[in-house]
Amino acid sequence: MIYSAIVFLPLLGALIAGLFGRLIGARPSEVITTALMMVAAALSWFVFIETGFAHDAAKTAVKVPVMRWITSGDLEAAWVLRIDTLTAVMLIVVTTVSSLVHLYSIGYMHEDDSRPRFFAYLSLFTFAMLMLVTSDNLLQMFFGWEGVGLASYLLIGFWYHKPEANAAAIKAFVVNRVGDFGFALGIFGVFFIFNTISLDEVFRQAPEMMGKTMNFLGYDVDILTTLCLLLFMGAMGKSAQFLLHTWLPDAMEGPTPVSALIHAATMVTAGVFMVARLSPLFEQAPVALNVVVFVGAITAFFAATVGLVQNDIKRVIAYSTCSQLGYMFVACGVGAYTVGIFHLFTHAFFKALLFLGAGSVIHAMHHEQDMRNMGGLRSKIPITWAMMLIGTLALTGVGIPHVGGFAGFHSKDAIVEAAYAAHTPGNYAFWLLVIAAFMTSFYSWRLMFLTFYGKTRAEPDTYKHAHESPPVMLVPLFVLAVGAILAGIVFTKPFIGYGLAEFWGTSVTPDKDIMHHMHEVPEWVFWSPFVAMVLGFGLAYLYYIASPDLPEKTATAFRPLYLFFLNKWYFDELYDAIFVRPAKALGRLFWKGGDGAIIDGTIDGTAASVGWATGKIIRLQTGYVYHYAFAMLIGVALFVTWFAWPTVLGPSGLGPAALGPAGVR
Amino acid sequence: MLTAGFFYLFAVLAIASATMVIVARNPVHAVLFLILTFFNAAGLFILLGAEFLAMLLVIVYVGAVAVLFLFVVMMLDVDFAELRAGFINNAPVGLLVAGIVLVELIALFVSGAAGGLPSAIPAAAPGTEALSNTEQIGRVLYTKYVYFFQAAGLVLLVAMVGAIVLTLRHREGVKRQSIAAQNARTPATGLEMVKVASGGAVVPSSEAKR
Amino acid sequence: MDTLASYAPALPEIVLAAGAMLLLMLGVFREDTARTGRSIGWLSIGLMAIVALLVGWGGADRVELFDGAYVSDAFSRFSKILILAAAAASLLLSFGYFERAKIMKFEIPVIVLLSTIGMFMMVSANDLISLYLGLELMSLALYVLAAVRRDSLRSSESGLKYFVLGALSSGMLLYGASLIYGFTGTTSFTALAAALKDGAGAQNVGLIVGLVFLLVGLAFKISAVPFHMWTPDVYEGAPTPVTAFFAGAPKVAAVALLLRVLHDAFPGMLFQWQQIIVFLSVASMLLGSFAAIGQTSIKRLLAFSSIANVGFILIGLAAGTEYGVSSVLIYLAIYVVMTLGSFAVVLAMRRKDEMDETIQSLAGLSQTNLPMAVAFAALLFSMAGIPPLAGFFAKFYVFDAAIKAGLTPLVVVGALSSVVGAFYYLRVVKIMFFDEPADKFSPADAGVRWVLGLSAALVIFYVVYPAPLIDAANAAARALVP
Amino acid sequence: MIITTQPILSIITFLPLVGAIFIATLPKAAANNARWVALWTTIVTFFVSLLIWVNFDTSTPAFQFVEEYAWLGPIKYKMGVDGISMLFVILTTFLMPLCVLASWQSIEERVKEYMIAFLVLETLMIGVFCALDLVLFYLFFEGGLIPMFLIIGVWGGPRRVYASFKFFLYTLLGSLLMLIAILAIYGYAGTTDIPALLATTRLPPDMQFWLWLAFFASFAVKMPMWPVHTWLPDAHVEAPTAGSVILAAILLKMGGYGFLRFSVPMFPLATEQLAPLVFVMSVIAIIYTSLVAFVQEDMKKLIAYSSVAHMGFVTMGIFTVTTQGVDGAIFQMLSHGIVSAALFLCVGVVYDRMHTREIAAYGGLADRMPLYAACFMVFTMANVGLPGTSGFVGEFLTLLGAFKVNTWVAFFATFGVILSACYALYLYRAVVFGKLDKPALKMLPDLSAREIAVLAPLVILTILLGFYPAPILDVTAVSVKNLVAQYESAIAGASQAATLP
Amino acid sequence: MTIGLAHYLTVAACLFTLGILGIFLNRKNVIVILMSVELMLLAVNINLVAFSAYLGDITGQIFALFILTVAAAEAAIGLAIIVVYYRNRGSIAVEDINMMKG
Repeated sequence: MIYSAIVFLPLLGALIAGLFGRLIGARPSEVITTALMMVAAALSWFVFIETGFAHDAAKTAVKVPVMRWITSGDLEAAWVLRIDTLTAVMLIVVTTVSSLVHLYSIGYMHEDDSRPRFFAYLSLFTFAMLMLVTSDNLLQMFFGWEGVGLASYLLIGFWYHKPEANAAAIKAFVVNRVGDFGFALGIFGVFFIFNTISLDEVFRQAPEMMGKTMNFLGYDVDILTTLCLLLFMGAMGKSAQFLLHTWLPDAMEGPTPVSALIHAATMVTAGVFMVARLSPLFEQAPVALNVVVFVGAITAFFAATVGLVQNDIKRVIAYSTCSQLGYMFVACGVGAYTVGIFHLFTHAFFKALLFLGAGSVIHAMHHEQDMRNMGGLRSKIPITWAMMLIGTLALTGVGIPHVGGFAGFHSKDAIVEAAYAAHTPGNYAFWLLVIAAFMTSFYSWRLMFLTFYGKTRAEPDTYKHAHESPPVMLVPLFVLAVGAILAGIVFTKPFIGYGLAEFWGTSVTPDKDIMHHMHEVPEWVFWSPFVAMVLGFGLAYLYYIASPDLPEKTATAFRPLYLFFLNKWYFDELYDAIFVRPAKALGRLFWKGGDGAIIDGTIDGTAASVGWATGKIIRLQTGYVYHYAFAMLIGVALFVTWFAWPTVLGPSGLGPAALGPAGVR
Repeated sequence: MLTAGFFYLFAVLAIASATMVIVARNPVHAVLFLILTFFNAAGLFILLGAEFLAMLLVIVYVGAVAVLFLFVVMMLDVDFAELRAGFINNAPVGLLVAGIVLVELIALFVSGAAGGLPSAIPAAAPGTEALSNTEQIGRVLYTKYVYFFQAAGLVLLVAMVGAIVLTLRHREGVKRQSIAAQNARTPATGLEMVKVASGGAVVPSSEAKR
Repeated sequence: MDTLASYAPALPEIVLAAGAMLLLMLGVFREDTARTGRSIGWLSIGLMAIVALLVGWGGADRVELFDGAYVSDAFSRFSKILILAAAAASLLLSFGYFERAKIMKFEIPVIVLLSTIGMFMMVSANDLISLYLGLELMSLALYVLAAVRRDSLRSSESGLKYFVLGALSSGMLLYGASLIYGFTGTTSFTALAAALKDGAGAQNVGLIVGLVFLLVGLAFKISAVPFHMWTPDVYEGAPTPVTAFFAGAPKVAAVALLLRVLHDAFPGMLFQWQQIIVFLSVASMLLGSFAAIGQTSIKRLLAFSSIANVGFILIGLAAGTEYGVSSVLIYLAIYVVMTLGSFAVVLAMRRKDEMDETIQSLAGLSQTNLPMAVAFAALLFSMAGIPPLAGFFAKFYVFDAAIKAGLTPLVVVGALSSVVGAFYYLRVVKIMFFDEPADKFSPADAGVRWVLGLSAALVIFYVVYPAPLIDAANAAARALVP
Repeated sequence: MIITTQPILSIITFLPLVGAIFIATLPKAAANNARWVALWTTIVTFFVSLLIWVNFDTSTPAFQFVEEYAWLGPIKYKMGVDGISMLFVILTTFLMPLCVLASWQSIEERVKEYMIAFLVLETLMIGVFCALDLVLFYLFFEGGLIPMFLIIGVWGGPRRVYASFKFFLYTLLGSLLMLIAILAIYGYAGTTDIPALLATTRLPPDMQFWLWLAFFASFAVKMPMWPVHTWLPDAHVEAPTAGSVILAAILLKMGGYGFLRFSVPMFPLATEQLAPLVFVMSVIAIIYTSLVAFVQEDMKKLIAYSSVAHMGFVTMGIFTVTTQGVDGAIFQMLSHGIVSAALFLCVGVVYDRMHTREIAAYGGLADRMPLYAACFMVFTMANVGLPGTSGFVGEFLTLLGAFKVNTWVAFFATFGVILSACYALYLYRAVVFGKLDKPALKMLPDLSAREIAVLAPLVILTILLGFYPAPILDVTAVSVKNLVAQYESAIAGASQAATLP
Repeated sequence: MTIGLAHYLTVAACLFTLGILGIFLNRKNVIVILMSVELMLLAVNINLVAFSAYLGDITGQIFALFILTVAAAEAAIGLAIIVVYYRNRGSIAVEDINMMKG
């Protein structure tokens, strides 16, 4: 009942706000949805504690059947809520951040006309996300997967007047679909191999399939590797990993609370959740795991490089998110799923905090997002500044090794350690992550400095009117700040520490060795992210406080590199050139050429030739009796010849030799 | 041998005059050649022992049909100068096709590929050999073949009615004799008493009204 | 000795002939006015009705009369009823037209009656001579009818063309008959069938050539390609009611005669004549369908359509089976209904006293005269063979018969040409329904309306109760093919 | 089950015809009466048809509600439904009232004739799905051409003549080949009784091959499959809204139904042999037409092309002959029946207001027409195949089935999932989103009550079936299982026979 | 040298072919066409009589008899039509008979 309530209360809210929003007005819609979300959040915390900290030896997942869904032959996909620790963690992340974002939005969106719609979308998203994390089979997960995609699409395009928003929404949906393409194929494959898509059953059979091969696209491939890679493709799309990341920065066209909820805290982490959820499967597919590490590390590095030079305050955070997701995947890829989830958990708090803070800044600046037009805002919006500072500290992982620190410190450093412990070739994962940590620190502080410090570069008028946000927006910030500060300290032990086995139960299957080894890495490894963080901070200070003309000089000195980063490694241009444009050209070709010229051309040509033949035949009908008589004669001659030919020519046989059974010789 | 001689005479003449029928420029000549053809065909019939048909051909065809042709040719008063019998450009093609058919037919008959069937039953064989050809025909025409005879009558009826329907014209302004009207004449209708005014002309009242 | 009663099976012909002559006399002694013409016309229709009753009355068995020259059986009765219906309907269509054309002569119904006798002789023929005489009796009357509008150049031209080519064709038919007679020694169908059974004639090329010529003569009458060339011109030139008559009754008679000859006299040469029929069929379907597309005159369109229809009829004939015969008869019956209905439409295409026979004059008919448009559309779709209209069943049966006889390629050609055919029927529907309306037609005559309404109803509702026609056709076919 | 003794299927089939005849007797001016009569006829028909759903026995693959009367000698008038066909009947009767409503105001000329044409069409469509005799089936199948031809031609757009002719002749050509095949079956088996043919007749392999092709010619055109699909966009663009709805929702399904009813069970060996051909054509259809849809400038054309793509999933699913594939194909057809109908209705809504279907003429409708935007969004998402809409279930199941049979096919077909998002969202964005800056659009009213009445049931069904497809899948389950089992045993039997000396 | 059936058939075939040729080679005068038809019928009659003689069967001659009758009727109708045509057109040239075509 509680479980159902958690999942369906948001849906209820969405329906109320969506269907009757215009009827009951904006404020009631806001209140209802937010209240329902908060109830769900409270229940989630209750469930979390009950599930995660229950002293139950078996600790199997609780399943709540809801309804039948698709039944076809052996395929049984039902709506079932599956509650275990992993789910519970996700529940609290989702509901907490969501309810805070709801609350925050009441303030942030107060000028908008379509608030009921907005809150309906938010609640709808939450519902879909909850369905995703509570799924008991791959299909329900896919439902949630696409459902959050829909909500994301709707929310990015919420301001549908803006062409950029529309474009970004479609981009988000389509790129996610590309990922889902793999996910779907993965599901087909799973059903093909296991004849079921129920998670438990798949996990049970997975070990039997290890090392076996199947035919896929004409190749004999390792079953589990293939399946995991296909499924991981979905995760890449949803979590904006390298190659499929392009939608995430654009998604910032949506309202900022959306960015906080969907594109930082929850939806984008679905990929990580999926890999963790399917850990029993991935554990049997080491090759696939290596790919996960590789992709994660590349993403962490790549997104950080781009983040270095962005000017839009939200885009910086977006790339940061992208980068942090890479961290999580590295953790999962090396087998430290719980570490990945832990980072997901902490990241949700501080990233949401950063986004909401950024939102507060934007709100204060009357929807100005370019950091080049900010600066010196610390005095204007001190609370926001403080919150952002906490977020930055958490993100950059400020803390003292072996002692403790902000949330990010506990989770991110653990990932770096795990990456080292995994001993990837040349320790590339480790090094990339450390470099990324350095860059993270740099761009985070760059953001802080550009926004809050120095002399303002804003329009004087805007600057003058910049004001602190109302309490309804600040309260969520406080709550999140608490999370950003404390989440690490409080939850390290159960999540990744010695209490992990008891805490997680059977919900994830971490690689035992890696959890062990990551605590036994050399001491310098423990310190490396700390050093990177400090260096990043120092460099940022140098560039943006000490000598503000350095960035310009550096950019000029390394212009190609700068442009390369600024243009996000030219991915959008690249995709436009190799996918979008050819697709349109091909479409046009098929339309005008294929359908128009060839197919219809053939048809019209046939019709025309019929007309031509008709003309010829009509011309035969000259009206002259002698022609008619001649035609008859030809007919007669034809028939007579047909039958008499063999006789006339004799047995020499020039004619039709045999006319039939009793034919004319 | 004599038969053969007459056969060839009749045959050659028939074919030659038939050819003239279709190539003659003057339709009157054509009709005359047609008559000649019929005569020769009648000769062939006699050679075959079908004297009744031979006579019939001469009487019906030469006497009636051919003369009818001649009559129409004359009646239509066609300007013969215009009627140059022109063969057409693609006549060779026509001749070729017709020639092929002819060659095939002749080859067929001559080669014997077209043999009679042994099972053929001369069902209508005349009763006795002694009967003359005409008598043979006379015996069956109104008995066995009465159906055909009646049908032929209907055909002629159709021809008659048809010809009348098509060509009979009641021209306005042409006086024609009406026996019934003549017989029905009475003094009352035939005579008109006219009072002649003194000094006036004698004009019938019917005309005076004009 | 034959008793008079033994001639009872021939009573329909006798009554028809006597009646025709009676009416002729009646006409001659009455004043030569349109009224006389009309009353003779009605009397002719009445006579046909009586004859139809007599035909229907006849026993079920096969009876031969006049030394086997005449045969009356279920097949001939089926065909005769059909002929009578077609002829009577054409007469019904003709009154208004002829009156307006001022040629409402009493001879016309009489000539129709006489030609009907000819058709009766054809379908009852059991001898080459009765075949020929019946054919000529019919044809001569038709030549006259074609030219009957004698002040019209078109009418007389069509009569002339029909006559010249008809004479040529009967010459060929006769040549074939003479060869057949010569190589078998008999003209009786019964004797021919006996002589030729078991493929005895297959070796005799002379006989085959004779058969070819005979078939050519008959192919002309049913206007099968390449002996069809007269059809469009004659259809166009002849007065429309006459054309309606041409398209109906004589075609039935000629097809029935063809069936009779091939199945009664030449069952043993199936293999030979099948080749000819298949060729004729293919050529007719294709040429008819293609040529019809380019027409602007509705009458010419219907002429080519009838050529194409003959092609389809020949599919059933080519099957050479009992089923094939029955399919042909069904086709014929439905075809007659469709054709008469279509010509009723043509006769209704009149503005003031001006006939307008261009297809374009039908433009927007659905908006000026919906019932007529719907009726004609039903007929057109039916001719295109679209179910559930009767025309579909016509095609269905001939196709089925041919497939059962192993002639699938022929059926494929048939299917393709019916697509082409559908195109020109659709074009007419398009003009009636999609185009902007032209001027209204003058109100049609009662006779025209009745024929059109009845034929449309038959075409539409045939699907509901098809059994009577099927049963009758099956019985007729059984009589023909033992 | 008292209902089974009555000729319920005939009643459903011919009820609309009765309504049509009634309308025909109305006086000429009674346009409004004609509308009401048509509406009530279709509604009554729908409710009567619900009886068969209620009384349907889902536990047997046999035909139910069977009626049989003498008709054409050995060819009987035989009607009946099984799990495969029953739902199509319901779909038809369900959509018809909506079509009548959708035409309420958009058709102003010759209303009487229009309604008659629609009701006749309904009779013929229901007949197709109920007929249990090949000839009867053909009768209904082909008869639908006439009213549809008139609907497109009389009430259609500027190029209606071209479109209607193309539609008619294309379809006719295909179905005539099928007719020949039907005759061949009749000749071989001596019966045209479908249940008897399904149960007993085993056609020789080479004959199956040709018959399969002939049937395929007809159904592929009707579906339509690439490359014989080009009549569809033209027909859709020119047809009036309700015409498009019927065309997309029902007429196209006849092709798929035909495959299921005839091609697969009657010619299993040929099906196995030629399935790769279908797969190739389906995959091409999915990708090719999706790309084409992407660059369309006319709303209806875009949706028409997307229909072709969606039908590609159907053909692919059917010819996998797996439970999931076939289930999915049926579901996809029904869902597409609802969704494409709804999309065309959505186009109709704005067309009625603006009289243009050019995508570029719109933009920013969400401002003026939020309700419309919401409905359109639901259908767009269903078109995209979003889980939770009816569009997903079918697509997913067909792909699942395809993966079992051929991974290449599944791989390429899955691209359709990406592409459908592209064109559908492009359309939605161009029409509904964006700035409302075109002056003509500024005064547009939102959905009227009538339009809501039309769209609401479709919205509800789209979502309901997305979350709870069981009502449909349960009905089809046994029949599909039976179909697949029979097919597999036929294939096994043939391969066994081949291995025997 | 005996004269056999084949001889007569050959003559008839020649006449028949000439008849056909006359119909479609003649361009100027319709009456000649009628005459050509008569030639064809004559050929048929020769055939029939010859067969009749060789088969010893009178039927052929009866057939020929009826053909003669019908031919006469045919000629009458034909000439009547020609007359009618001439009245309308003022010409009987075959080339002029082409009002209707296509």
